[in-house]
Amino acid sequence: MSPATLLVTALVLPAATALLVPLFARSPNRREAVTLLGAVASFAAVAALVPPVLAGARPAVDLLDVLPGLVITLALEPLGMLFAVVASGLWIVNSLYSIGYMRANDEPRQTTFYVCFAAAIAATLGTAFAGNLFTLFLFYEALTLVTYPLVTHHRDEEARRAGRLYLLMLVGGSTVLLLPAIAWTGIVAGSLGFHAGGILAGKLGTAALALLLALYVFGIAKAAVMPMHFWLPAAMVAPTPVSALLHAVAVVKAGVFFITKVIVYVIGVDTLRADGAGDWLVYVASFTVVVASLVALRQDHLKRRLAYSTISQLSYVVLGAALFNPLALIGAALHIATHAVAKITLFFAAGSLHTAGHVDHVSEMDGVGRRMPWTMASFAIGALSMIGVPPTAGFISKWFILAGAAGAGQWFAVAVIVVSTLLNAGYFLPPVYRAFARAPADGDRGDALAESPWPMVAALVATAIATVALFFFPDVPYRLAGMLISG
Amino acid sequence: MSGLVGDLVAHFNQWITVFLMVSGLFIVIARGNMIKKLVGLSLFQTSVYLLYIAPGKILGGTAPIISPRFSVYSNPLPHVLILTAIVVGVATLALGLALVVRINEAYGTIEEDEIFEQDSGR
Amino acid sequence: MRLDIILRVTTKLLLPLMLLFAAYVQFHGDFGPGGGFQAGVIAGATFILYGLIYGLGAVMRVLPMALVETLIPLGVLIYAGVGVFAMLAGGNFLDYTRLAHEPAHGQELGVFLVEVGVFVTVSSTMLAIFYALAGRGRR
Amino acid sequence: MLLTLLAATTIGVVRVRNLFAAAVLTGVYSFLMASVLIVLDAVDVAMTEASVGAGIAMVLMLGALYLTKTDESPPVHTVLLPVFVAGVTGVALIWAMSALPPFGAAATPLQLAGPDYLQRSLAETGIPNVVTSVLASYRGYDTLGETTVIFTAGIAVLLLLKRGPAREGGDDDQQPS
Amino acid sequence: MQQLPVLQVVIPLLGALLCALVRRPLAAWLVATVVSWTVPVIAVVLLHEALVDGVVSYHLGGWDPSLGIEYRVDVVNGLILVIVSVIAAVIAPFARQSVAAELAPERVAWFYTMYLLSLAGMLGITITGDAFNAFVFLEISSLSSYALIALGRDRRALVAAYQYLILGTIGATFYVIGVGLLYVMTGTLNLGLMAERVVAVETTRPVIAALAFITVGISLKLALFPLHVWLPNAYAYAPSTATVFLAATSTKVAIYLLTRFLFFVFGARFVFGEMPVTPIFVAFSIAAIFVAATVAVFQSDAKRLFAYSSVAQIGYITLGLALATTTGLTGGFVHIIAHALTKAALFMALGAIMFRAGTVAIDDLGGIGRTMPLTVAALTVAGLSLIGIPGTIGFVSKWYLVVASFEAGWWWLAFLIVASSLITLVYVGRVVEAAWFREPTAVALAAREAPAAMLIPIWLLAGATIYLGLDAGRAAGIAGKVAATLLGGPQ
Repeated sequence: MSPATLLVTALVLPAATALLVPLFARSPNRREAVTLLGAVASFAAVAALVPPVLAGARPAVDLLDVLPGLVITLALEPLGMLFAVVASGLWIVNSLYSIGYMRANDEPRQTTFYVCFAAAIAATLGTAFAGNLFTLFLFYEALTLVTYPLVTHHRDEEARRAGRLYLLMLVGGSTVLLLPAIAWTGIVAGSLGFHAGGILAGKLGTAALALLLALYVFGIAKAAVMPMHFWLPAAMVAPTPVSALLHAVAVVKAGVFFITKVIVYVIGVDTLRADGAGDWLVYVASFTVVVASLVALRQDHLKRRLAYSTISQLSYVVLGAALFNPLALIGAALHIATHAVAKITLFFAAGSLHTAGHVDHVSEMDGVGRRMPWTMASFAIGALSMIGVPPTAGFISKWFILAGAAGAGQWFAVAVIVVSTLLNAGYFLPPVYRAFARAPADGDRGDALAESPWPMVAALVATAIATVALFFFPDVPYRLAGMLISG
Repeated sequence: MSGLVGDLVAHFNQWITVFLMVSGLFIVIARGNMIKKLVGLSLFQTSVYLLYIAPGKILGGTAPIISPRFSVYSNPLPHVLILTAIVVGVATLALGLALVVRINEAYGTIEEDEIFEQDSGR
Repeated sequence: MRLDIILRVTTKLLLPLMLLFAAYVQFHGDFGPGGGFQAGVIAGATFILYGLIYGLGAVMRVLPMALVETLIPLGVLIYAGVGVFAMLAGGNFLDYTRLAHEPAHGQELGVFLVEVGVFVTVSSTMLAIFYALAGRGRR
Repeated sequence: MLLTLLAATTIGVVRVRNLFAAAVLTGVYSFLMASVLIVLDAVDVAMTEASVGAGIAMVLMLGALYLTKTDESPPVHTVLLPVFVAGVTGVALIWAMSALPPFGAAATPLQLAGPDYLQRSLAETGIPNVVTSVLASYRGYDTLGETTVIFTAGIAVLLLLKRGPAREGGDDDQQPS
Repeated sequence: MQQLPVLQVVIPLLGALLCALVRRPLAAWLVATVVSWTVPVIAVVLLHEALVDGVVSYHLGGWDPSLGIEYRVDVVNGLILVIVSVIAAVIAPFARQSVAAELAPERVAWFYTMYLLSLAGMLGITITGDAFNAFVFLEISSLSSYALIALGRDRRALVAAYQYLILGTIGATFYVIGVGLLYVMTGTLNLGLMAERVVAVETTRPVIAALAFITVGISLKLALFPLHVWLPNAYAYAPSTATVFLAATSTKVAIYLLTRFLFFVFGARFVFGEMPVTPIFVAFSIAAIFVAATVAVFQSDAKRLFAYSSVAQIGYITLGLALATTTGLTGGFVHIIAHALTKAALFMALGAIMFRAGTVAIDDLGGIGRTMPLTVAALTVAGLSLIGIPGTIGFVSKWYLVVASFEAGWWWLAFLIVASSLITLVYVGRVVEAAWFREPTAVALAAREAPAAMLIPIWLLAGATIYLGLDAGRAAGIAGKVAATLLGGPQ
């Protein structure tokens, strides 16, 4: 198959899965088999695209002209490739995990869950493959809408409230800030396409450029740059696989991916470096990094703690992009991948704790490591990667960002990274320590505790291994990220 | 009629026309009684007739029925338009009254505020 | 209605005259003031008067509700029919010149026919509304 | 002067509380209007206005009043808005109409640019009453529409007032909810 | 073939007469269906002819326009004709069961009479080239709509119809006054001739007053905020079929008439160049968009909620007109299409729910997505289009409006437009969330999926909102031509 056809196939497969799943609503086994099959197939299609892209191919397809100037186009470039690989790859493990989790907690409306999940992946791949701002916006919105039912999965008042906040902040941001930004870009640049070096060079004054960048950064609420982050912790009410989807696989990554695309391909790194219209972004990102970590320190509820850690980690990507420096940019791109695998491991672990014995709070984790060795070992690996300790993936991306900051002479950024690393250690080591060092909480609940169903364990161990593997074999993502700056 | 009187008439009938329209409109908006509103409405519509007919008049002219005895006639077109307008007016009135009758049966009153009370009361 | 002999007699005398007047207004519309609408009103009023004096039942025997309900659309149908006929005759809608060999005659014919249509609809509508109101009255 | 009487009647209509009186006054109003129209050479219109205003409208009103109630309760809400709206409308009209061509003049756009029905009517339609010819032929389509309006109103009134055979004396299917 | 313009109006008229003559529910419905499926064909042909050779003119009674009445189809009213008649065609199959369920049998035939009359009236207003003829057909459509509304089950329908009658008549009378002034100044009623002659006298007081009276009068009919007070109750309490038809078409026709006068008769240069029309309209449109939408959020009855939403949506259209630029007008007319399709789909879905569940109170609709998934899905799709989510036609019109405001240098307006879609999100969200994400109420559980005769039309419309949203070139193309025609002035 030609790369172009592969591109479309990779997009169609998850969508088709979403349509097929409801046909097997009656028998869960077939339903989940379909899901897994779809996941594997899509990953295969995406993976098959990697070699040509590395070889320099840039497949592109025009799907249809909505309006003169508004064309739905798919065009693959390194960053999108990286994102697509991560998303479709993690979909497999996530499906595996979901099967265990949804059954163990006998959740309702599982068919709806799998349908929306597949649809969400389709939308994510759409954002990854998007060939212009309009297409990107289209799939970005679609992603919001198909994940909304997942967030409100439990249908109770709390879930509905979270859902409303989710919709209002994401759609609100994208319509009120992002859409005008896109329209403005279109009018100024006369195009909505992506081009290496940006399409706005010398078209706008510093102030206007700063405003435009701000519209993008805050309009893309999925990136959860403070103060657009409130939806994220609220969305924690959803079942754990959904949280994993939101935090690791799809939603938030789509956000930072969007921002990076805008900085690299729309406004242009050089343009921004030249007139300091984007310097403020460093400080905003840094603020988010530090403050989110501080908040995370004080969360006892494990998933909430992870949520705030996500907010902080996302701003690493934004920070990396905002340094307008090649190394940092590579770091940002890599961090999308490394954070993904690590964070999904952590969520899987949290979910497994919940399934095993409703251990939802850090304070309840004393000694669980003895009873659930696999889970907690993986958790530890994930935590290390978050902190950025070798031999885990997190180290690499963080290192590049740090090096970039130093290279750009952004000592403030350097300081922020160092501080936040300490903070990360501050809120990720305690649970690990409690789990292994402390004596188990006496009482029936502690004794009842045992490992979760095998699909969950398998999934989380796999991601943990991936986290380590990425440290030793970062070659492919590195080369993709490298292409990002070489253009 | 002399030109002077003509001018007087001109402005006089304009003032009257406007007065009729305005008072009709006033009744419609100010009164709460549904039948009274309709009365006002038909006054309002009727007064418009003058606006059309008056300009069609030529001093010294006669009704636009061709006959060898006359040479100057008033313009027939406004008459036609107003004939239509009259019909439309009475048709509206009929429908309005029918509605009022039904409302009276459903609410036992034809005063707007009382009706709104009943509806908001639930 | 009380039996009021004078009233009844005068009405008896009046009714034909009114109908005659209606007919005059109808057909003289071309030459003097008047036409289908005015005639229709007069005719309608005549029957209403009859109904008021001799009671609803009396009129309804002469012109039952069902008939009136058919007459209302029928009048418009006559009017529109003339238009359609003109179209079939190769002219535009309501182009009366096509109705006869000689344009002016066609015009007169057309005008006459549509006035009839107007008459039918107007008179029957008035009567129908009267019936409806009166029927409403009988509680 | 007729117009003055018209105005007087109108004031009467505005003031009177008894609806019967109001209805009758509108009848008077129509007659006056009709005579004004005759003065203005609009004989057809006058005839129609008389038959409709003093005829149909009266019958309808009295019929309706017979079925409802005849006294209007004093208005409770403020008259500020109506006065304002009516006032603005009036001012606008005066402002506009005082700039219209003088009354009765022959040299107005209306008379000059207006179609020359008077010349052609007899030749083209053989109808001396130009009003009739314009009504039924030149603008016959308007009159078709007019007849349709009557038809519409007639059916509409029947829809509202005619009792269904099923629910003789019932409240039709309008239940107070 | 050249008789098509008049047939466009006469066929529904004859259909109405036929319905009144046969008096049998089923037969009447058949007549209505045949008529509603014929008119769109004619309309499409006319629009095509207008696109090809500019203007299609038809002389009624064979008289010259200066003497008689002219029918005149150009791209602008060609488009409106298509919209109105297509909506009518889609409603026809839906109507049978819905009407049968909501009306007493002996009224059904007359209901269709009224329905066809109001259809004929609207088509007549749209197609005519004569100011007074427009008034006559305006009254036909109005009187029949009053009757249609008054047939609602709830007694409040009567009051709603009465209020509509009063305000509608005032509006019509204002219109007549305006036309009268124009007639006195120009000596003609033909819109084309008026347009030519008004230029000479456009600065005179009667003409300016005429502009004011006509604008106010028609604004009453198109429910431009704050002249909208009649609309919410009228739509809320009318029978479902009537609501679908009126909500989708009547305001659009009024908007067309206003456009015809502002851009064609008076001329854009005079109206928007020398009169302060733009600021006034922008102000009222913005007020409509925000106030009405906010009121909609707090409605407890879904029909009423979407009725208020209509007032808000009309705001977008008038906004597009007020900008009086090619992009703005294109946006406005795309939104006319968008709103016609979307609202028809929404109210039809509500009609189907009314048919199955007997209520459209939001609290009763909790979880009805469980029992009527297809209907609620269509409702959701239409809702997305109402919000203006990309991929729906609602997005296309918003996009044009935003771009237009940027072009006009009014970035604040662009922000207001996009911000307003948040309020839309909130009220659409209320209904959708209730229907999908609440535990089913007793009513919801008792309901069944709507019959195919209703589902197919609903999905046709919902699908159209998506299709035209993705392949927006068509709609936008025609709307663009319309804009060009309007700004080109009388041709």
